[in-house]
Amino acid sequence: MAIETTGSVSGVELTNAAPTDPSAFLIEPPRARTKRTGRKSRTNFEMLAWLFMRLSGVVLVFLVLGHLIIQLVLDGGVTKISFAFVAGRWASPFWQGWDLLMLWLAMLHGANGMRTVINDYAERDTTRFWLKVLLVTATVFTVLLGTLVIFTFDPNIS
Amino acid sequence: MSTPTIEDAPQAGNPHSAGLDAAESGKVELITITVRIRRFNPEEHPDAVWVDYQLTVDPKIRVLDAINTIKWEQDGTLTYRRSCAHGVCGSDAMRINGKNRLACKTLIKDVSPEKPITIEPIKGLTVLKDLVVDMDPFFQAYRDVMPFLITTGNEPTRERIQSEEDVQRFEDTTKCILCAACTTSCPVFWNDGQYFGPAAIVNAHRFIFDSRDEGAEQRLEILNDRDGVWRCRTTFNCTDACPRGIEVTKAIQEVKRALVTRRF
Amino acid sequence: MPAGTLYRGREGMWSWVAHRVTGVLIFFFLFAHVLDTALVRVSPEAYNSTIATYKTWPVNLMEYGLTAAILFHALNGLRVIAVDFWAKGPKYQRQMLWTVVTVWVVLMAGAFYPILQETLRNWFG
Amino acid sequence: MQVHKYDTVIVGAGGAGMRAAIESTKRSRTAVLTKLYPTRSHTGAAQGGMAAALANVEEDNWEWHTFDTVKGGDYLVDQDAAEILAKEAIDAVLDLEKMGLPFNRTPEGRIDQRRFGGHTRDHGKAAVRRSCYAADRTGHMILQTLYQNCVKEGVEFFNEFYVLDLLMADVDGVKRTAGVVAYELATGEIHVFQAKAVIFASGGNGKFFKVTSNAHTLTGDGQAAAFRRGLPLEDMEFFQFHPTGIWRMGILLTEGARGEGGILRNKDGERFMEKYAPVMKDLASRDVVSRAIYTEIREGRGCGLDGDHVYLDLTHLPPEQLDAKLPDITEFARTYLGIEPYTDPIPIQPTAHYAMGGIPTNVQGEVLMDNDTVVPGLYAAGEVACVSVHGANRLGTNSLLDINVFGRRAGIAAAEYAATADYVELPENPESQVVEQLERIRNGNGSERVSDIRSELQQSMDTNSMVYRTEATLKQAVADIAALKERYKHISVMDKGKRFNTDLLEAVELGNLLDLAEVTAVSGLARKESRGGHFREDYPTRDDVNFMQHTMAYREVDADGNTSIRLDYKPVVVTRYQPMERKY
Ligand SMILES: Cc1cc2nc3c(=O)[nH]c(=O)nc-3n(C[C@H](O)[C@H](O)[C@H](O)COP(=O)(O)OP(=O)(O)OC[C@H]3O[C@@H](n4cnc5c(N)ncnc54)[C@H](O)[C@@H]3O)c2cc1C
Ligand code: HEM
Ligand code: SF4
Ligand code: F3S
Ligand code: FES
Repeated sequence: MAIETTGSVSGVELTNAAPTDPSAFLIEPPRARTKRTGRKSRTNFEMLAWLFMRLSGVVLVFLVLGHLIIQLVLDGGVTKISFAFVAGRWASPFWQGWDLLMLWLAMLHGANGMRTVINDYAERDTTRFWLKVLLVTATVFTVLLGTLVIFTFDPNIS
Repeated sequence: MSTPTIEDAPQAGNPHSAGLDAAESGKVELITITVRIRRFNPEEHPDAVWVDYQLTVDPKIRVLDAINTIKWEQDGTLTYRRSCAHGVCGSDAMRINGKNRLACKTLIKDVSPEKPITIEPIKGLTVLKDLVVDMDPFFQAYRDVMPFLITTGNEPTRERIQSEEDVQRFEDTTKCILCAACTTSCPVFWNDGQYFGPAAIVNAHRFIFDSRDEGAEQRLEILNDRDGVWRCRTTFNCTDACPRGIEVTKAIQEVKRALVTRRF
Repeated sequence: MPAGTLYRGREGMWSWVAHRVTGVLIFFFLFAHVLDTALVRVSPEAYNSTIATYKTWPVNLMEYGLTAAILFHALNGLRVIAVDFWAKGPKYQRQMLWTVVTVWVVLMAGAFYPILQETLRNWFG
Repeated sequence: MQVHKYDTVIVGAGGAGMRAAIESTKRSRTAVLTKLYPTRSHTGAAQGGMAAALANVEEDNWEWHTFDTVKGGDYLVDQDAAEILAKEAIDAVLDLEKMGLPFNRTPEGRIDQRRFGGHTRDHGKAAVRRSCYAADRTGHMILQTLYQNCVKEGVEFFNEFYVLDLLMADVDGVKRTAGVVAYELATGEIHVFQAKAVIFASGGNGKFFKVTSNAHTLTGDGQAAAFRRGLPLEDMEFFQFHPTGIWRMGILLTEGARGEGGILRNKDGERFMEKYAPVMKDLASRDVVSRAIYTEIREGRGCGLDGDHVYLDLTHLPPEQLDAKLPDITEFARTYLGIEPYTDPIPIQPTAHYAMGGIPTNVQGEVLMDNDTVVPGLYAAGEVACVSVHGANRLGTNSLLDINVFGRRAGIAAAEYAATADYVELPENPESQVVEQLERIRNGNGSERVSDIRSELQQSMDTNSMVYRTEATLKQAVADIAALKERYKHISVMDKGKRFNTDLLEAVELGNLLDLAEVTAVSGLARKESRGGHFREDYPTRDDVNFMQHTMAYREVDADGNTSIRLDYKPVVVTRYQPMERKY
């Protein structure tokens, strides 16, 4: 159990008696950390993701808080929001750009955050995998849909 | 630093502070405490159970002393690890009143003895019996970061020269006693034991920032892994738990920044 | 089997729990929000009628909650970034958290009327 | 039962064991068996430093160091060994530095050195800075550094394996080493390790005292195993009492505290060491200081309500210096006494600290079965061994040195021996003695409790075999131990299981402590003189005519199976320094 071997165990005459303890009766953590020789990712994906969370976070502070102030606080709060209000805003490329950037950053930031959460809590590899498939699908769908809406918005639709 | 020579006149009757008087009075007001221990012995029962022990003790003793008293006088089957009894060997990390601590560095009076004192094994490692957990995954993560000095070229005949400032750069993380209090306080580690954990990172830090070492690049690469430093969510549980007062989170952040600056 | 006790983490742990919960919450909201906004491509009526439900008091209250979540997440996110990039960040993380909480409380108090004015007017005239 | 086969087996993963392992792993297939995870060995508790005449901060040389070691040991030191110790000290420190040990540095970036008790320039002229240190956690750094290098070298560890027996076999009339028997704590399984060479590095046995700086686990298992197999134990009556243990707890406050300028004071605030050691004062050797403290206490100048301790005063030192050089011990004072060493003196009393005696070896680390015959294949190093470089009293910082110098030597010697030697056939049922011992304890249903016997043993040793001893107290100790040994036959343990049965192991360890305490008391009773750590009030002077020799204690078993201790003596190796009166 507590034998620390680094090389291969070339133990001679290991008369391995049957283990004396019912190992089924251990209180085990979800997944024990195993010997991880030679598993190196050699990519910077995790680091870039980490950096992205921080960079996007900083930008989002302005975008999201600005958005909230405009939508919920300034002249009349939610009450003012209507098709016409949206139409008015998206007439300007500035607001189009704002919302587009916000959409992309927030979705990517949120999706990456959700990825972390899934990695943390999903216990089995298959569960992880399917949850991530779901996450990616939902994210791609939302981002594309949102982008489409912003660009193809037609104030004269009826 | 030079050692001042002191030939000062004897200070007749040192001024005594209240703290010293209290420490010296030797006056012992015994109190009765309840120690509630999460026991688990798979040879007898597949489930863990909470067991209460009552004992009368001097509140200034260590929690470890209380546990020893239980083992020696009430229940010899109680199992835990201990050795040095003064916080330098790292054997007796356990969860006392919900927090990771060393039982030998925690005094009864400091863990609200008026209520039952709960004691559980540290979290996230396989519990083998009572407070004894399987330390192998913990040491495996430690070994994985190459915790030894890596140098190239010929060894000097005398010592390597290193300034005191360069020593100070990593001094904090050399204090680690591998007690696992930090790693097993980390919420990320509890989720799945795959995260390297703060202790391994602390020990990597100890070498990455040692001016004599030339293996920083390799160690950083290892910690750049999916289960490396990037999993840390800065929850500071490790820093709060470290009995050696190591600024664990700070060390982790320094490793993260070293990884970032290395690339850009 | 009697469970172990809850780990008694301190500010750092609880702020992280809150950050995670708010993050997930916002993500799901954002998802819904993009969908409802997409209704502008369907017709003004469809959009306006959905938005109308936003103006009812339960949704209005949720909106306030959502703002609280976003605001906490944003402020604490800045704290996390400071911990990451400012050498003294880890040392002052606790003070920064209390600052975050204070600013958050102040801002949420400030946003109380503007966001909930509709509901408040309906209720109290 | 499992059988393993290794060239070299090392028992113990403290400083000595791991230093040996680093050498022997490079040269032979080595297994290290340790009852604790390596980094939990008590070497990690050492604080003050490691001596070496590096002369980094002031003039110094190994010859002075040799002299100090001999004088510190009250001339009971084998001088050839002391010379090796002092000479190889320099490389031992440099090797550790090269392995990565973060020593404190001088402004030039060299290894810094500080003063320590008994270390002098030019044969006692003044205190010299000889101790290389890393704050007040030198032992911790040594232990960590050695473990790190074991990881690097790929040393095979068997953690939480208790070695309980030494296997020897007669080959053509010569007793040779066959291996060891170990008990795996996790499973309760017995493992037999067949080995060509075995190195004992299992540390000290201070746990038979109550007030001690030693860990719960320092129970002398190695000494006891060798002793039971008929090997002698040398100089066991010499036990060092460190002057500054935390009052009543025994937790050590390093001598480095006095090296940094700390002062011992009695209840009148008087710096009493000036009376006892006019030159070295607080930095006289440990036996001298410990006796001085007890003299103060006995003469009514002790502090506190019971007048049973004195003060270690650090209050005049700048807080920055305390933080930089003595962070851990000041923290101990805060944690365990609740006092602030910046402003308050620390209550201290002498604490049982170090066994000068142990398994006799020569300078290669080879174990001796009598005054000069080597046991082929058996080695010992560290506190378990007696080379003897410490004689009657060890100088501070010489033990960390000892474990490195002689750990290395033993590692090399054992591996080289293993390279040429053959395995010795294991005896029939090699595990029988251990199995029988364990079963007896496990199945015992007597009414005696291990902890009661242990605490009575500790109490008796503290009362009768401490700093001051007399015929009467030692006789009392012998009698107490005999009675306790009788009671030990009727113990029972509560835990009958296999997995992590520490209850059982504590009982085994108590058996070892009883045996070793007996040897200590019996050896002390016979030594009718005062020398170093052994002070007899009834014979207060050193007697070089009769006792300038090492005690060798053997276990004798008569036809009826009764055991007794036979004492023999071995001459001291004297090369350069003739015994002189010892003054500090
Ligand atoms: C508090 C303190 C402070 C000290 N400070 C200093 C100092 O400043 N300078 C100095 O020079 N010296 C100092 N010393 C002395 C010195 O530290 C020790 O003598 C030395 O470290 C002993 O090392 P070791 O390797 O022989 O034994 P240890 O480090 O005690 O190691 C013993 C090893 O043996 C193993 N073991 C024991 N029994 C068994 C068994 N039955 N089966 C398997 N394995 C077993 C243990 O697991 C452990 O790994 C100090 C000692 C103490 C107690
Ligand atoms: C408003 C400005 C925002 C800032 C400053 C910000 C900042 C951060 C930061 C720094 C992290 C990383 C935390 C860590 O690594 O421990 C993070 C995580 C996260 N964020 Fe944001 N964020 C913002 C907005 C958002 C939005 C709009 C969403 C949702 C779409 C979101 C969802 C998440 C999620 C799900 C996580 C992962 C939480 C975790 O792993 O514990 N964030 N945020
Ligand atoms: S960093 Fe602190 S808590 Fe973690 S293992 Fe080291 S000493 Fe223990
Ligand atoms: S507890 Fe864990 S999340 Fe990071 S700050 Fe410490 S490693
Ligand atoms: S027993 Fe050594 S750290 Fe607590």
